[in-house]
Amino acid sequence: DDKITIGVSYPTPTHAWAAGMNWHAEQAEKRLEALYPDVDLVLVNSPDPGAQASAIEDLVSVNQIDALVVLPFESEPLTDPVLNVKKTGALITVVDRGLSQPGIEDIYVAGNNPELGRVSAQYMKTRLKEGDNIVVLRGIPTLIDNERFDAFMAEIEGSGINVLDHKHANWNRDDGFEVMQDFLSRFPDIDAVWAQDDDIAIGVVAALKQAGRDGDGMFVVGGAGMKETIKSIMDGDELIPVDVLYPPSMIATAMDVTVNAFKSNGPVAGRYILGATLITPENAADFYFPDSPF
Amino acid sequence: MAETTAGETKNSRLRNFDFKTMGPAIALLILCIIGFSLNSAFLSEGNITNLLTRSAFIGIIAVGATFVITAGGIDLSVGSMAAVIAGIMIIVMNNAVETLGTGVATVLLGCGCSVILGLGAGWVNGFLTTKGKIEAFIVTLGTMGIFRSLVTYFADGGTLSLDFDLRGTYRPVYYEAFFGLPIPVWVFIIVSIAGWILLNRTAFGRYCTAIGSNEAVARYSAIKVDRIKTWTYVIQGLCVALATIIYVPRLGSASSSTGVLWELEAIAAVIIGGTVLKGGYGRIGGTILGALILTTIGNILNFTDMISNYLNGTMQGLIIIVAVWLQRADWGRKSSKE
Amino acid sequence: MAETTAGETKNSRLRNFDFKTMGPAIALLILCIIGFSLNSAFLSEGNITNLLTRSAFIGIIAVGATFVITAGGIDLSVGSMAAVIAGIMIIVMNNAVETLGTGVATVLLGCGCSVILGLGAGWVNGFLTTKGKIEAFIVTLGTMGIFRSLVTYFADGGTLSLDFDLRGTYRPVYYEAFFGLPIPVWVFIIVSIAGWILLNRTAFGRYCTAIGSNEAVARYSAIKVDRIKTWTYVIQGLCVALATIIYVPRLGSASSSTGVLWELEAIAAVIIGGTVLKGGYGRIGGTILGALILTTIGNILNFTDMISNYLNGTMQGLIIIVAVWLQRADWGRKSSKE
Amino acid sequence: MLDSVQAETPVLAAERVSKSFGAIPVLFSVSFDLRAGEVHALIGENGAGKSTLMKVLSGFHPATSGTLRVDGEEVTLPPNGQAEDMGIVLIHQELNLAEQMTVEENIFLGREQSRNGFLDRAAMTEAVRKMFLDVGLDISPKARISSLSIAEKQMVEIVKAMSRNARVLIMDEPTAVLTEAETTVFFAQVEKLKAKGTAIMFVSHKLQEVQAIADRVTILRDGQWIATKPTGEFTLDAMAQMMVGRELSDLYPPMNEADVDAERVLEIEGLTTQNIRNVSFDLRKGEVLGFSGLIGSGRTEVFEAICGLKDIDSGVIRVHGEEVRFASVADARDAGICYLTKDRKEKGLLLEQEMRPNMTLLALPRFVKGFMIDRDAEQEALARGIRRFDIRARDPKVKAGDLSGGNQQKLLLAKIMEADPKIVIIDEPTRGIDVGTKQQIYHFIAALAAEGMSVVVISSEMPEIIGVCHRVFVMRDGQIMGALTGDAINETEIVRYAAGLKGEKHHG
Ligand SMILES: Nc1ncnc2c1ncn2[C@@H]1O[C@H](COP(=O)(O)OP(=O)(O)OP(=O)(O)O)[C@@H](O)[C@H]1O
Ligand SMILES: Nc1ncnc2c1ncn2[C@@H]1O[C@H](COP(=O)(O)OP(=O)(O)OP(=O)(O)O)[C@@H](O)[C@H]1O
Ligand SMILES: [Mg+2]
Ligand SMILES: [Mg+2]
Repeated sequence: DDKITIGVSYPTPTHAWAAGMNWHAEQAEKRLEALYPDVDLVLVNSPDPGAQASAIEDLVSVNQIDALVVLPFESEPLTDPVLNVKKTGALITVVDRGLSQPGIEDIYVAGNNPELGRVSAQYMKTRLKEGDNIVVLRGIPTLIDNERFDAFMAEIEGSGINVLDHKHANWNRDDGFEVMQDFLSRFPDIDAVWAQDDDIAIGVVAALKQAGRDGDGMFVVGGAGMKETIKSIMDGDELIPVDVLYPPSMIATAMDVTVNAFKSNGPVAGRYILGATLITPENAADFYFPDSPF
Repeated sequence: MAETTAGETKNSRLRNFDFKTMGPAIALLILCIIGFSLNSAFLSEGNITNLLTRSAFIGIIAVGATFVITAGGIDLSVGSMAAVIAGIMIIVMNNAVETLGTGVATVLLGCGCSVILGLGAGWVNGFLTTKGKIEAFIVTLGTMGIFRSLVTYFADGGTLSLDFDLRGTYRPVYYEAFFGLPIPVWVFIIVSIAGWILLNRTAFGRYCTAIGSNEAVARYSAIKVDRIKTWTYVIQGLCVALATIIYVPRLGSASSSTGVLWELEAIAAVIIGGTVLKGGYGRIGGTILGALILTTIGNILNFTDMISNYLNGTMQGLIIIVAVWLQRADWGRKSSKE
Repeated sequence: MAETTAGETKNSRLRNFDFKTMGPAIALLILCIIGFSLNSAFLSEGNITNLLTRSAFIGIIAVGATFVITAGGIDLSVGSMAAVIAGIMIIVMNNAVETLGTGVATVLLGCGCSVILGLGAGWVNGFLTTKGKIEAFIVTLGTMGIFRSLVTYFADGGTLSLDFDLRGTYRPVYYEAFFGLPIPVWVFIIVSIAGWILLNRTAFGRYCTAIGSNEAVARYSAIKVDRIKTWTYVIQGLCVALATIIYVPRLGSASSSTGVLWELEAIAAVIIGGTVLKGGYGRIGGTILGALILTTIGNILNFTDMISNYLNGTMQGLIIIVAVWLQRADWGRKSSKE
Repeated sequence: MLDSVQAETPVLAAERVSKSFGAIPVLFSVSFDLRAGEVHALIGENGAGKSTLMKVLSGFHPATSGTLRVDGEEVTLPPNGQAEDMGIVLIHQELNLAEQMTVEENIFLGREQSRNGFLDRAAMTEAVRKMFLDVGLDISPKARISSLSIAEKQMVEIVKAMSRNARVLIMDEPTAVLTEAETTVFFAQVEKLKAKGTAIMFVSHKLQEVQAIADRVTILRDGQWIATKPTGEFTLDAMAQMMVGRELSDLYPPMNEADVDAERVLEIEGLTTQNIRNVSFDLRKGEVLGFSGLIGSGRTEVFEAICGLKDIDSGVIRVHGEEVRFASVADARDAGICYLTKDRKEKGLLLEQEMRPNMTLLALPRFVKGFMIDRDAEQEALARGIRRFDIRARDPKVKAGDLSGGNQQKLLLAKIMEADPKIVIIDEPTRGIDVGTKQQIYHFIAALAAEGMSVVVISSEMPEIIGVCHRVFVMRDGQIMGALTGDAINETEIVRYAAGLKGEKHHG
């Protein structure tokens, strides 16, 4: 039959950002399937790289997809499975995390992880002076976390700002809370916190408030663009003055572009890199989507 | 897994026994000394309070797990159960805000809801294990998956957050202190005492031990084995519900990552405390120390940057093994022949 | 957890027994029918091949777990062990490329390295359990944390990837077929047969059963209990190594998320297959069916979008419970008294 | 023959062996020797140290002091049954089989026959089949141990030990759970081994057996060596007296006449379960009712069914005239009916627990004061039980599993009596009990009946049934074959019913 089947594969949402991504994917599926009756989008999510490889195999063997939109759990392990899909002649769109081998994907849509770290550090430098202390709460040990962290540290380097310590808080509120509690017990003088992620930031703020150390111009920088965070930036919160964008809607963008590749006449292949914009009270309104779960 | 208790002579058992009882306490003491020597802030009031409060979650759940394990069962679903209870509790409370307002009534409704869910979930585990005659491991592995995916479903993969105004009402349950101790610690203390009495001083506790030792003997001794076993899961569910009630006000949210691996932590606390995994011998006191040990390990690792972050798990694993080895090994006597 | 086998009369046990043996097969059959009715492509050659190949990892590991569990132990470290072995294997092979080139020699070196690591890791688990007299649950919970964090450390928090050229050499081990079956399936078949023979047709298998059944009896029969138990962990390690050897060419990389939860899957496969968690009764055939059942559940869920993705876990949990219940429940006779 | 044997050096000898468990001494400087081709019996009261001595002699326990000699040479025996390699085999008093494994697997455990590295299962199965044929045992080598009755398990143990071609065979109460018929078969095997020159050491509380089979007898009392003499130099009474250390009066109490008009406290009509068919009988107040029959005839199942331990297919149970169906042992207990299992290890006692929790487990609700267990009352109960049943534990905190076999049995009796039953069913009441205590137990049963309690005694020991019961039912193949009263209660009659030579389905 002449129906266009497009598989969309991404990790099972286990935190808010991914849930936002999932929400955007589902919205895009509904929108695109309504718009083009001959397009069928099949969304699958997987809890680990192996399962994602299996799911991609199943998309080929069962759904016989014409195109694959994939947000790889990790780059390396999924390179081969995606390459196999490529060999069936399907169009490949890769989202967010690049594959480890160039040239497999026809379309690439991504956020910018090093940029996120760099922008965060640049903001720190504008607010802090030499000799000020910050602590860093990192995500789950992964390439993404490394890219963000390394870029952040490179940017901070030489500014005279002390990074007292960095611990993994796994993009998780509970861990953010506990790690921050311990940082607070350990370091009497902290001027700012880079939490890297809005979920961690929520835990950090709770710990700060509990310890009563949320005054004195202390501030927290998260990341990703959670709607609650953006709202509080709009409201002029002192504790979380800014946020760095890492849009979960990138999957929808990728789906749009992929469908377009079948529907439009012009060439759509290429790379679409979304910026890591610094969200401040001035521009926050532009990034505020109250209906999204994230 | 209870190999150390088999085939030993009485004498060695008696001597071991004391060590077994003291073992977890000594391990905790050593940890505290290490923590203090790394950073004297370890023994600051604030840190001790944090430590105790954090232990409360795992500790309360582990008290329930002590009953299940003593009676020869196992419950892998507790972490997911906590997550789903927290999720439903938040949904219920958020919905009740319109009718009941943001006062204590809504919070009480949420707590009641949590207790009912805990009892119900525990009962389901118990029922499937006893009447369904399915291995506890399978039943609770299954419900673990079910609960976990339900909370993901309710939260749409993201996070369920408590109504902001309600959070103000509920917050003190986690953050306020009462006679110098945070409320979660009080709950932990009360649950521990109640658990200790129940296990060591009541017929129910005796029955749990008997069932874990030898189910046939228990049946021939007029013990309603299925009923008692079901009760252990119900108690476990209740403990999870209580832990959830003090967990929710902390950050006011629940997500699919809430309570991940709590089951392993709870079981580890129980076993570190000296309870025998195959059943028949349970120690609430040990369980509490086990929970404190586990929390302290995490706390200490946050207090030092000597160790690569990536190796936290290695340290944790090593410390757990060494802590248990310290209490299991035969000190001061030649090891019994294989 | 083995309550169904205790205290029954001879007659009912015999009847149950047949059902127990057939149970997993019937459960698998029902699953296949469901899969086929959802989508006829389920029984396509491609899908069947995918299914079998995927089952190979968990299946091979579960064969090892059958020995450990039959002898009354448990190994929670297998998933992390697979990750760390994969990681070290990749590092070794990448480094060997300079001297040995990207040919078969390097791959063989990697495989040899994997086997040695597997045997070594298994031996450590066994040694700590038997000579250290620490509960298997604690030992392997500890090594689970250690292995997991080591692979994170080696990968510096990211991913270790196999040299690209080497991947070409190694790739066929996963992707090529041999007499119509992919190589992983052949390995699975060979491991299964070897495991079956070892458990059912050698003295070693009997010793495992005897130790799991009653350690004192085994010891009194002059069986070297500690040595046999250690061997079960070593076998488990070897199985993990073999699974890793066929896993690495599939994804060509290892990271801290490799093999997460494989331990639970492997144990679940073993228990679904009819092996008793408390030891003393093991069935390799059942284990293999158990592994197939688990993989099929995941496969079927990828076949339909009737169910919200978030509820996959719910379906999985339900199916596991029902599959086991089908084989455990007493069909055609009144249940024996509690 | 005796003379020629005496000249040789003993195959196995203990010289001034002492053994303590921790601070608690159990054996005091005991000497013992065992010669090729003799049966040397060891007798003594429960807790005298017989099992302990046997374990020392076979390497399972190291002696605290003293020397062991094998063929005259001083040795230290290897632990954990490895002495088997030296030809010394022990049958433990407590059954020592892996329950989930098959008969064949158990018999060959630890010395499997292999061919090319693989088990030669056919050969082993065949060997087992042949051994069973020799001893006239009808068990499939493929049967699982858990499906066998206790007596069958014991026979498997015996066959297992015999199959090891031991030079020294040490048997701890092998006949305690056997019926006379099986004992006869067993003794025939012992004679064969003896003729082959095997040295056999053997414990029994059945003194007639000792007299029948043993060449020499050694008596232990309270861990002390009392005497070793050729069997011929003892009378039964002398043995009993030297064991117990006092004169023993009549073993059986005088039987007071049963009141035929007394109330029927228990009436069973047409009870049918998986293994029993249409069993009907009644029990009167103050009566001692015996249940006899061959092993596996279904006596146990009748009473397990009544007490809610087995499913009932059909039938009526009336207690004090009221129809009941107990869903659980607790219901039966609350109605005043208690069943004492014959399987003290698997169903009777928590071997890992101390005496106190074991003692009160069945009657625990009676020890609950308010919400908690009244530990003082428990302690009193323990003291009471120890006094009443003469439980001898040198250390009151000893685990039930470390009590001597006979004392475990007494603890079990005490446990049942704590529930204060109106109707008590005792399955094999004196299994493994010494003569002195046996006498006490028989008197105790008579006293219970005299007080108006009703007692059911299930026993494979014919003299016991004859000695204490007012009425006797004989079962065969799941059915009651006949009822005997008064003078009709004698061995010939019982055997004729039990063997199916007499009687048809008996109703009521
Ligand atoms: N492992 C042990 N630990 C402590 N005490 C023990 C142990 N084994 C035996 N005893 C004690 O040693 C004493 C002698 O026990 P033993 O089993 O030798 O008696 P026995 O003569 O075989 O009695 P029975 O006729 O009842 O079997 C008992 O008081 C018993 O409680
Ligand atoms: N024909 C049979 N088939 C299967 N199981 C049987 C059969 N007969 C008896 N059994 C089982 O074997 C066990 C022994 O039977 P039971 O205990 O009722 O006999 P008994 O007369 O008390 O013999 P024993 O002297 O062994 O105590 C019981 O659990 C019973 O259910
Ligand atoms: Mg669709
Ligand atoms: Mg004895």
